Amino acid sequence: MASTTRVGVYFCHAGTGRFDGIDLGDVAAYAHELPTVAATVELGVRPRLQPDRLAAEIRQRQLTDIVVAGDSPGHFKPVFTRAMALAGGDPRAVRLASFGEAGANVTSPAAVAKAIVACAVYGVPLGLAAAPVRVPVNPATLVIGGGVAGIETALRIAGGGYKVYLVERAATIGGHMAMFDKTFPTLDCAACILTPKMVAVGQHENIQILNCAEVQSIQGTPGDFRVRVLRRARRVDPDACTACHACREVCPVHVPSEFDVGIVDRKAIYMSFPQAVPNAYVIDGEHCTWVQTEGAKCGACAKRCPQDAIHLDEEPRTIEIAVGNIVVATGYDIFDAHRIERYGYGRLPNVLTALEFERLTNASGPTGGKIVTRIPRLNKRTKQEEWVFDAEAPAPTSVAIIHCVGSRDANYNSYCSRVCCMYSLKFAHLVKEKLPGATCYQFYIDMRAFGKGYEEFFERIKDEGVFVVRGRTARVDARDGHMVVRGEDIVHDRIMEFPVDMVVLAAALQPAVGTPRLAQALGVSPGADGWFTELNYNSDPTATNRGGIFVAGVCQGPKDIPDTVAQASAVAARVLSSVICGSIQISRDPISTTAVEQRAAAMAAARPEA
Amino acid sequence: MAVRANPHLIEELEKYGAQDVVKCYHCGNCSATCPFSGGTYLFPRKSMRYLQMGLESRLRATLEPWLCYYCGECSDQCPREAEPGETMMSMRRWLTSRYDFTGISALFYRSWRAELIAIVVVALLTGIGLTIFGLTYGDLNVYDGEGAFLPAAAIHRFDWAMAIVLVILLGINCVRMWWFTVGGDRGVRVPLREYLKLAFLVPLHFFTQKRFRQCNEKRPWAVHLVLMFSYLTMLILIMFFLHYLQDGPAINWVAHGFGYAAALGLVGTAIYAVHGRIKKTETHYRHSHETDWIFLGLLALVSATGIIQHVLHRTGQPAAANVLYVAHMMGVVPMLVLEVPFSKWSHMAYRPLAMYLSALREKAVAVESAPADKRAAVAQTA
Amino acid sequence: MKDDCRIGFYICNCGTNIAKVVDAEQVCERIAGLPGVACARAYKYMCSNPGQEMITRDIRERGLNRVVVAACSPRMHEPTFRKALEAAGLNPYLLEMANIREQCSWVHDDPRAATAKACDLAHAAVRRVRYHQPLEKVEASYAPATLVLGGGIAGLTVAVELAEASQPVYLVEREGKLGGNVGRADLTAPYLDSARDILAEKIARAEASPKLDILLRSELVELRGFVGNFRATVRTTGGPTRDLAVGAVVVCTGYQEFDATRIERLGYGRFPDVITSFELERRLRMGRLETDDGRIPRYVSIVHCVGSRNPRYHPYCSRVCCMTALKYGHEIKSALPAAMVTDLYVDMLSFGKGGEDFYRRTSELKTMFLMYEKGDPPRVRAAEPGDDCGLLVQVNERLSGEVIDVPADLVVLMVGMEARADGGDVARTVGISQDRQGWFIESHPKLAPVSTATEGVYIAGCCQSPKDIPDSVAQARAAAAMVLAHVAQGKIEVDARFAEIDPDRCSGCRMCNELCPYTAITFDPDERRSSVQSALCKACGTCVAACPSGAITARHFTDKQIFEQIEGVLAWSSSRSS
Amino acid sequence: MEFEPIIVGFLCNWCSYTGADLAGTARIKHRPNLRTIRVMCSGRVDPTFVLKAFAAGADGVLVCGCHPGDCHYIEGNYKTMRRMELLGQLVRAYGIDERRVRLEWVSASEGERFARLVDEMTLELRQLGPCKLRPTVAALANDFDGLSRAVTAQVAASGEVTHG
Repeated sequence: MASTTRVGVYFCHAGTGRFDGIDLGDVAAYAHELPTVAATVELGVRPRLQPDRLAAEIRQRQLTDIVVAGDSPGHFKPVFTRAMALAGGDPRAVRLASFGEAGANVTSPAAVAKAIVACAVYGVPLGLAAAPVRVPVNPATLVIGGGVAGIETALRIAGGGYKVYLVERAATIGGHMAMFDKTFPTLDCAACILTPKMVAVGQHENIQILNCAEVQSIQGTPGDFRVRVLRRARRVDPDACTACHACREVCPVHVPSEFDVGIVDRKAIYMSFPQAVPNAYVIDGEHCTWVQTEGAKCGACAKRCPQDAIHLDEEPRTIEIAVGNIVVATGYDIFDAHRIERYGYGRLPNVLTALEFERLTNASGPTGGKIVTRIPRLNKRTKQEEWVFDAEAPAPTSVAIIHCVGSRDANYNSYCSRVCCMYSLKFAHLVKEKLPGATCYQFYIDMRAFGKGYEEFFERIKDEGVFVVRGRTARVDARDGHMVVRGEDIVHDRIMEFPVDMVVLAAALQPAVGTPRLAQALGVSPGADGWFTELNYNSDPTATNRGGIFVAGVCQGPKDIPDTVAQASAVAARVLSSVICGSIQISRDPISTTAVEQRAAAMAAARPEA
Repeated sequence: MAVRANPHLIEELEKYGAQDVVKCYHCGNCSATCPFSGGTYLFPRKSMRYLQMGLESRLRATLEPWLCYYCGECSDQCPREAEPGETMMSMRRWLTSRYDFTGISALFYRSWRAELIAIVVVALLTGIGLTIFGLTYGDLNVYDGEGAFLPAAAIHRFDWAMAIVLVILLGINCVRMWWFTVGGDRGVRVPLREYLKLAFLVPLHFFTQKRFRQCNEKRPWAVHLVLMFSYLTMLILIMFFLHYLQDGPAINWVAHGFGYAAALGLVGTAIYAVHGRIKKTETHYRHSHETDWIFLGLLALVSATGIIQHVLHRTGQPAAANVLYVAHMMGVVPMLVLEVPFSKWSHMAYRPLAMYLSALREKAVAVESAPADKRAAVAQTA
Repeated sequence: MKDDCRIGFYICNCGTNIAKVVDAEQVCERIAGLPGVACARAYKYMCSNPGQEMITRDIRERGLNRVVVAACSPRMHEPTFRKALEAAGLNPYLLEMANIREQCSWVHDDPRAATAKACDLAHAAVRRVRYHQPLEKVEASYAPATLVLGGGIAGLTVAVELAEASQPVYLVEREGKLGGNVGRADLTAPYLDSARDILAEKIARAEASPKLDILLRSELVELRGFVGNFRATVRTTGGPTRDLAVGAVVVCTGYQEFDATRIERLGYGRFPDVITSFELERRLRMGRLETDDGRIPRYVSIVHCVGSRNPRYHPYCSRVCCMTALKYGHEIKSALPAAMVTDLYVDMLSFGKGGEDFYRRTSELKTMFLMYEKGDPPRVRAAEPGDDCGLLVQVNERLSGEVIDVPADLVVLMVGMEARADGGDVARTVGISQDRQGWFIESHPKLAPVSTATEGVYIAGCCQSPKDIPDSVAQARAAAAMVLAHVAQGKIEVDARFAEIDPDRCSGCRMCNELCPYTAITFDPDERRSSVQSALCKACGTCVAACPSGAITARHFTDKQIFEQIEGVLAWSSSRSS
Repeated sequence: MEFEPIIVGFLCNWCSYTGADLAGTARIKHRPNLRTIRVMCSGRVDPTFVLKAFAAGADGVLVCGCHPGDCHYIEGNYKTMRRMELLGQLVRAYGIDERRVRLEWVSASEGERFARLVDEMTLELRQLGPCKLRPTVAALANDFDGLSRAVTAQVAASGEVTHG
């Protein structure tokens, strides 16, 4: 019965720093005016609370309900629950008012905080009281990023019969997954999973691929966005190009291939990989002689092209597209392993990052999938000695794989990159499979084999004779012509120091370089680690606090391919749901505290008494 | 038989400065980074493990903390900011308190107030005692020679008396240290021959600190060496040649030369350390226990008063020089009586002793256990 | 033999997956010599864009009218290559695949034998494809309603998602209330949000939605029909049995907890103060975090991987227990500030977003983390008199190499997830398979993580494998996306493979009528002939094999096709052929 | 050189073929003697297929379906089971050792079991040696209708009718 309800509102911060801007005194004063609130107490940051003392207070103030408010108030819920039980009250009458509930970055945090507190006081979920507004939606969707997440989302939405624009920075879609050789734990080839999907995207009548493109600005409101997309000059008409490779042969400029993470060269006119979608060449303007000399020199490719597909003078242009929903699937970049000097990356030629190893072991990679060490060779063009991969070079007799390079490390990225353990195990398997005589060591901290079939895969790798060492490698040194890896083998209580021919660094995943700029353009800020912040970790892991903008895949936080695919499809569900209904739910921000409060009060009154 | 874990030990060690050890998730990076870690002695991680688990008996028997010189590399690289270097430092403090049979050390480390009060009390007693002594047997206006307020010979005798007490206290603690780490361990049996054969290690490490130099970071070793040699020089001068410094008017330039150099070294290193600790310039200066400040404070006080009284004496102001002399002694005595056996300075005995004991232990382990012993194995996988 | 066949043969290297064991060039050569083969080629990745284009170009330029692709399992890429044929204007059913990866190169080491086998399989495919006929897919309507099995977080999410997209949903829950296992938890890791709030909102939205029909205490007893046109029979305890027309079924039946009594040394069931995580959750929710005899515990031990990552029980990781255990670390410290928490783990799997940070903060609460070896769980025994605790947990601690006793007043067992005991019934009813551990099998973990072997039946949440709330929610939405994409189209193309009865040959014996499990065959008493209703037929071919008159043909699995295939596999290798 | 028998396998699409694929994804090595033919359900396996295989030169025939009770088509495999009993008599009538025909249940998760099965059967057939056929049967190899008639006649003669 409402008349006897006496709610105590306790404010306490867990000290995550996310809501420091909110004036708790103001929110407390507001809460105090709510009819059922009997007391408001400000406890500050990370208070040490004693259940018996709180119980005494609850008894003294005759509180029937408690609301714990703040950032992550759940940290204090158990103590209040216990205090409530000790005071003889109903322990279920302890409710949380978490300021993070409406998303991390709202325009009026104080108003939202008040609304959240009001809802908790009435015991009504914010999501119901702050009934979202629905506005008409443009059925077209923009997907930013053409990796596996973007591809999956685009295919699902397009499969429902709706238009999708797929913006990709590179000349081809495919993202990182296209670089991989095999995928854990089934070891089926990445290309076999991805390339058909890429083909499907390329052929789908509802999907328009905008490659070599970047989102510049976004205007409008959810359901009716106007997006300006910069299309960089591709200089090769993808519709005319037949990928006959004639241009490549005449191009004189050598550039380290991004797709092969720099371990081999490509030309200035190139195709990242033979299965690229669109299956056409592209000119790298930054290295093309013709472009750099403004037409004074070279131009050999254009003369050579039998299809007249090459237009060296193509200019970048900006196009504007109108969409109702935007899906961000920008993925990740690899941690720069140079930053950890003691692992010798960049200094020791046979220290590779995971992505480099991935290309090395890839059947379509520079050595045709043979795992070999880098050997010095005289570059005839530059007359300098370079370390190169050559299919005929000696294979490594021992390989060390170092986990958590740049992950789980306060000095670099404190988060776990989630996929490294498994891909490292996969590497070990590939080493054992291709070089049965080679020794392979894994240096790990915690083996995170959590998915379906992963733990079984781990067991299998151990059975294959891979040495799994619990302990992080401290350093890789060059000594007498080979590399020495030093680390503690904790379980066997010893310092391991042994020579290896190859070191693979399981480098962390980091937000893609353009993330902050894109986030600003979208009006959604990334979280502390740089990943996009989801609206609600549990119940809305793909929405952002701005309606109509969704996140899918690794750009929200590291995840493996199955999780990425699931999340990407999940986003498609949200988009499809809105376009099928013809209207989109827009965010609760900015929020009207009074309206929310009134609705919550009405809902509480209408609720049958338990 | 299983060992009992004690979840409360970590709280105890927190008072000694090990606040961050809880964060350690045992990646082993610190142990692999440390050039001293290997073979029988794996640290800091393993010591941190014992600490986290509260295995007090194991921890008391470890020598590892003394093998660490706190170059700070492990702390710099620690992915969890668990400060392994500082944890080792805290463990040295805790071990010092365990070795000390009087319990004074534990009191000091756990309560800086207690230490400060003790220092003030000792200082006051010294001050009052010396003043009474001086006024009774000499003249405030006379610094040296006949009727001196504090004659060198008397101070000399006082110093020696103090030294004997100190050596006894420290000696007992050292024996306890031996018992905890080697003597009382039934798993370790060291033949007497080895005790004698390796005895040279104590003076060797005491004077050269050659292990310290093996740290990747050389500067702390250099600073420490300067401080130690200055201190030793000063100690030798005071214990054996006090009259050369104090008596005038003739100046013995050899003694004075050493004295000035030592004073310069003490003042210089004290300033360096104070500056470092305030600005947190180096990893091992990032965390300062209260006892570190007390130690530095005393060092600065003693150096300053010592220098000033000497200047006053040489510039012909005996009364002022005598007053400063008393003040100087009020610093020196607590420093020697309290700091050396019970606090930070005791490490000058424990550390070389630890080198000696660790060598003994290693020998014993190598002799007794067959190659099967995993502790001894340094993996050399070809 | 058909003489007008122009067959294109393509063999995929699959990177090195196939080519490292099977000599693709040799296969190419031998197949090229077969009658009717117009071209034979090998390529690195047939399924990629250039590979598919190779096929379409050859069809157009060389006038191919049959295609054989020797590559991976047809279960993987048959649809891909069929699309390629369609793109070139060829009927997609004029394709045949030879599975030389999963069933050849991946399972054989000897290149000679594997190549011989690949040749045989390819030969068989070539022989078979000659008798392929162009078939047309049948278009069927797609019922907008969806049946969701299970009212846990995954099921609720699917249901609410679909209902809010204005599609009718039947949410079938076995229990008397919604919420499932999440409803048994108090807070969620790592942000310590209220699980109750998450559910309350979803349930309120579900109850408020006019499109959503919640059927509590109900079970699916039968599912007939096919994608877009299922008939589901749902029985409600104490209520009516309903027959529902649904287009899709989403299975979200979740998991059950591991029975901790199975691991004897943990003492569950023997010591009242050894409790499971769900029991702790209940005590936390009720504010009664006490030992069995009402004392306030001074020491709490949390044991991870109970029943998980243990070859004797379940080999897999239950994925959520580590984070939940860390959450308990926080909760116990909050409710009992003086208690000391010990956390006995194998590997700390705090891998999700915010997970690592949560782990660090839990260790800052002075939780003592102890690592034990997989498969060597700690042993719980009563404390000795005079101890300040009720129990002692003996653990072989790996990070120190010591065997230690940990004092405990309360031992919390992080019981793992296991497939529900009644999962087999559900699987049979809806026609999906289970893996060895009983989890439902998805079509492909990366290509189609929520689809199953039965078109129109999807799986989401923990019934597929253990997962946490965000991952369950994402998967649930992914399943909703699959449904919505079909609903938006309003129709579905049904496989052209079904049985046909030649009325001239049918003797009217009615033997097939009884055999058909889908009652797709009806008998016309006037004509005295049977006929197949193609939409209901699922092409099992049982009737074909049984028809004494040989009047029934299985489209795409005709006798002739299979006979050719049999001859093909044996033509080169049999002991009598050479 | 040792005799290498050739086995023709009829695998149902939903369980056994998937199980065989699983053996592949899990890289469970087994002998390369099996030649797989995919059918939608083991119930589709007509006795004539088996006979045809022997006539065309197979040394053994392996029919795999879902475990009883797990059939994708509800009860197709029960029908196969009954039919295979009959088939046993049939092959005997043609002078073929019954051990050359096997009906086994392999579920989608039993890659391991599938691989073991192939190995077992290969070893057994090695011991049995090459399959020798009576000339009349061998003559049927290329005569589909004749084969069909022969089987039907044999079935009728055995007095057993495939009731569902």
